[in-house]
Amino acid sequence: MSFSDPSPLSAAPGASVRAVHDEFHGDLLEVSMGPHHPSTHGVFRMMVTLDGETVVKLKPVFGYLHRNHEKIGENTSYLGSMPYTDRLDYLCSMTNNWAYALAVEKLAGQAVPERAEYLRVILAELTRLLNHTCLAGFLLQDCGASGTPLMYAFREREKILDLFESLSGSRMMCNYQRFGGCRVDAPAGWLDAARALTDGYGSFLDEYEALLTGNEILMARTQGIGCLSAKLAVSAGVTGPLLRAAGVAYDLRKVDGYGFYPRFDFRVPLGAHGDTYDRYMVRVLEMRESIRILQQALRDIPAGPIMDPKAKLRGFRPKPGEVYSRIEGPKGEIGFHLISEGGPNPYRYRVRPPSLINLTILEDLCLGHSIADAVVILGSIDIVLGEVDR
Amino acid sequence: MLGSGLLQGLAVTAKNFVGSFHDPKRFVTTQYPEEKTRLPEAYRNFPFLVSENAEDPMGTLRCVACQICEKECPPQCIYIEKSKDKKPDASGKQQIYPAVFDIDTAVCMSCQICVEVCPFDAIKMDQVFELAATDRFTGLMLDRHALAKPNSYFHQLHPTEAAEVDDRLATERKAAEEKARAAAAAKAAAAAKPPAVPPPPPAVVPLPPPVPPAA
Amino acid sequence: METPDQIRDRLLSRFPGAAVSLISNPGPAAQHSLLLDAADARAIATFLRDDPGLQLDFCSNVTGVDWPDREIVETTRTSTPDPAGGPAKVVEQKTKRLQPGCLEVVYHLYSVALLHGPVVLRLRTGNRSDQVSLPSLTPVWRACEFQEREVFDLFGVVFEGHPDLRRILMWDGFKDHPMRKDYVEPDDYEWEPTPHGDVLAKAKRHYPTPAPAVVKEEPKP
Amino acid sequence: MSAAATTSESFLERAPLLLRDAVTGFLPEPARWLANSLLSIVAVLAVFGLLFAFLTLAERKILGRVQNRPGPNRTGWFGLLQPFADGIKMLTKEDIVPRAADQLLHFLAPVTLLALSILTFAVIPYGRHLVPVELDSAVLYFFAAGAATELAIFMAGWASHNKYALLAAMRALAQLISYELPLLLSFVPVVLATGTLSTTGIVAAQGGWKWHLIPHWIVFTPWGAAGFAIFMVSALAESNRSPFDLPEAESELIAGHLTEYSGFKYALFFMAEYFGMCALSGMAVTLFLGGWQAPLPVLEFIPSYVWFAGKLLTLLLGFIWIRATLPRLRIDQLTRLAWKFLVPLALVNLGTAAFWSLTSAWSGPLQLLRWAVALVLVAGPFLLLGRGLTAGLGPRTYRYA
Repeated sequence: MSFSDPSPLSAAPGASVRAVHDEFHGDLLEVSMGPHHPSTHGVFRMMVTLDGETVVKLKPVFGYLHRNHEKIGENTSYLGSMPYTDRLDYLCSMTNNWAYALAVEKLAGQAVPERAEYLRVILAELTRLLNHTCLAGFLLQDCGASGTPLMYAFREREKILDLFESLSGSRMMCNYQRFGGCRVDAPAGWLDAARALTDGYGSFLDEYEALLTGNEILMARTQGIGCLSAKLAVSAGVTGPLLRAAGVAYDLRKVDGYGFYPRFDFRVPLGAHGDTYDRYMVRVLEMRESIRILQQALRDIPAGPIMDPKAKLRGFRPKPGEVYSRIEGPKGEIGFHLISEGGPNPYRYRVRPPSLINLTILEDLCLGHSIADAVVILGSIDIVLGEVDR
Repeated sequence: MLGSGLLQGLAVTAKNFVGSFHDPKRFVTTQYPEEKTRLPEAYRNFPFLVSENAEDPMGTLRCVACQICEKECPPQCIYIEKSKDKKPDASGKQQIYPAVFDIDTAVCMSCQICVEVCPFDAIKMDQVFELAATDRFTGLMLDRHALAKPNSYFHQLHPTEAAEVDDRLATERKAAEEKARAAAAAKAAAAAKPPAVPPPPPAVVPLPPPVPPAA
Repeated sequence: METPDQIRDRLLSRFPGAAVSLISNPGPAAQHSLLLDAADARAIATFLRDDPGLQLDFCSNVTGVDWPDREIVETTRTSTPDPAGGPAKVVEQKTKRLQPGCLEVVYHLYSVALLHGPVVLRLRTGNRSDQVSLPSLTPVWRACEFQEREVFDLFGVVFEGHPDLRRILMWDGFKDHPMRKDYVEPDDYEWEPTPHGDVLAKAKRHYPTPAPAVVKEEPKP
Repeated sequence: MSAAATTSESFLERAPLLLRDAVTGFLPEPARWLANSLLSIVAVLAVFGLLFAFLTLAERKILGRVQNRPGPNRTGWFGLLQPFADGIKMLTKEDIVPRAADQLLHFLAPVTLLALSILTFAVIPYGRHLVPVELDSAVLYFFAAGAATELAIFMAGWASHNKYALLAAMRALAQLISYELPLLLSFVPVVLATGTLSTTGIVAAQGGWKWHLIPHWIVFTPWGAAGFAIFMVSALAESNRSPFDLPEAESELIAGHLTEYSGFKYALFFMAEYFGMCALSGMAVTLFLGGWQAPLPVLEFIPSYVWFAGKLLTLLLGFIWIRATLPRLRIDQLTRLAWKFLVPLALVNLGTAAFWSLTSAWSGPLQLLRWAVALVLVAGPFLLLGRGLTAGLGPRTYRYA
């Protein structure tokens, strides 16, 4: 006897419609969840076919926030796309900035000063803290908590956003990284504020975990729900905490070693079941590792310039070439594919959106579970519609 | 045991309930219209045009209508028309000035790229965020009169950056003046004419109160 | 990891009839790519995924690139030596050549098992109008499912063998493919009257006269 | 209200009766009965109406404080006028009825729900002399009226002609029927022990103190404590409160059976939910917490209705606290909790209560044995069933790459 019965239906794609259809099993109910549903994280829509409350078919529908980001990128200068990357995954503008800056730097063969690399690592890890904290809050909101975990998460997120604001001038649309460095240096006292935040974050996590991690209702709602196998995860291009929750050790910070990550000592937590609880816990553990990286980076950050002196702000025209560059964003692998023909605008500007590609497996995860679980599974995938729809 | 996790959670919420009455670390709310948080110096919202003199903002705009910001602006919210004539700028040099300089703040996304690309330090970011208009087509379109703010205002908003900019501009101007003087002296020596009178330095204006740009 | 050259050679020996060519990347990133022909693409992709030396099990990124028809002006210089011993006479001859356009689909592959990559695959359609179908690689990598749909939606490449090829970002009734270079925006949007001349002119066309109740979508000419 | 107020009691204790007599005393006898009844109704509605208003405010305030924010504080002093502002807002909002809805049922559902939940207030003894209707089978009446509210919720879900509302209606039926059973089973031992179905009788049976210290409340017996816990969990479910707020599960079903309701009908649903919560808490106080009895003899000078109100508010705050903390269960887990955990527990509890009343004569070392056996009978099934319920769940350890 347990809270979570094994799913009665096979989760193979294609086996999505119930075979039995007789007088004992009534009609299927087709529900269009979204785009204005409280827990579809924006304007996401799921066409769900229900047998009772069990999901037998689920088709994600999106594009309600589509603005053709890539076309805009092709019609704007390299620099002009930078503020637009803030608006992809609007919770994680710093990592989006970094991914784009890194791609352009690879395209143009630019170097980045040491202090800027450290700042980038610090900002990326702060972003990871911010994103994972928010995710835990949203996930619990999807589980039906009355806002309490979300409010605690937002209370802490606010502190990180204040840091971003005093550094970049904006809380969410940071537009901070530049090709060859960062825009401005950290103001006086900023690093100390970041240290204070980092040191206090662990105790917040402890309290947060006391509220949630041992909670029987949360465990009943998430353990054994939406199991993702490692094989499917890799094949479906799932990245980030989802992939690691499925037990695959693939963290680009370790694999590609971009930035200065090889200089820091941190571990990559792995899940064993690939279920919603693992996805939640892997993120919590990742936050603890992020705190370690932050402590090291804030300890070691050197003084020096933050911008490559050779970097050009105006009239930036990389030589013809092509690059695909990726970093480990909080939601997964965020990549930029750029083709330059020597002009001021990229010929092709492509964003690899982790949120969108992680949604590939949504139906596989939800089949056979109830509609309440579908909402929680969607929450655990962690999407931001600004990135899914672009 | 069943329920221990739930009790633990209840203890956490009880702690927060009590904590919100005495612990400012937990109770972080700012009662907005009455209290305001201090904006960090780096905070940016919408651009404004720097003028040297508060008395005559249109006459002392640093902007020379080079249109770089118009070209670089990602959402294309800036519209500039160059003047037909030239006016002396703050250092007395004859310059083209913007006959029209409009920023559509409904379109502007506060990215600061115009500020970064401006070679004349003529456009900077404002910190006024309480902008509301009943008509988005007119109320949010700011023309150069609404956009012009004196340099002293810039000093108020971003003291560090403004001091740097002033230093840089002063050295640039000095260099330019010396060059002009040398050229003039050379010319005078050549033509045996009296040298031109150097232009007066910009007047120091008292700090005016910040004015919201929205009309 | 093997270099793209080695991979190409191995592919050519494994698939003797296939046309695999190396496209070099002149940029500093030097991510060279392999151009496959459509007929063997899926077999080669499966091989790349399953080959123990490569194990490219993770298809990170799928994207399209539109290459419209281009007129390429080639200048050939012929210098004829002056028999009189003076400076050589240089004759510049300009030839115009029409490079036919195509739609290109680029796959960036990595290996999660062996932690290497990227291997870049490219597929090209015959032209941009009627021969726009390519084999879908979704059966090889599930990751291509949404991304190929996106390429279909935005570029108009038809993927054969894709399980669920529908528009993904644009709505179902939409006609054109917005990411193509020659895409013309239909004039049916709510324009913000920004001060820019052309936009303002457009805005004035739409405001203050109310927009017509039924907005007709203008197909691309 | 019972008329037998003796003059030996304090003035405050008699104050409500004196007030009533002052209003209706001049009327002839038959009319006086009618007037007294009407007065009781008015008093109950006024008190609980106000309680509802301020309970919504208190809930928002407490939720706010738990979440480290101030809660509503703009309308009036500390936001005290917020409920009235909300009421005006609800009244002035447009009442939207979907075209496809069953107009009559759509209208009737909130009315029925509210009427039925008000009916339950009739038999709760609010004080020594304050029980609106003396019924011999008051407890049965209470649960009958309470159970009928399910009909109204189903009515709302069905009549809305909305898929979410329909799902919510089905959930509500499953949930409420499942939880009727543990709810009823949990108070049967009380009836067994007190030998009466009358609420005043049950409260009277809990009077007195042991060693002038421990009140004879039922909650202070092992089976009473277990019964109280079962009753409160079932009451949470019966009143659709978090973590059992499945019918209106906001994150899944938008607003469940309330999806198609707006304006004052929506407010009526809310009112009914809070009335249900108050009534069930009031019944819990009556059955387990000694009703209006003071906890200590020295505190008896405080009027009985104040004690009742205090206990009621404590329970209501508990409801709010739980809501602020816990996430929601899934419908199958919810019904499983009822059928496989609470119902067996309540049945065992019935046996424990029987054992307890059979051994009431035991004293000395036998008294200790009696406590030990009863505690084992309560804790054993709880641990066993609880282990079964959480089988396969638990904290995990994680490895690192």
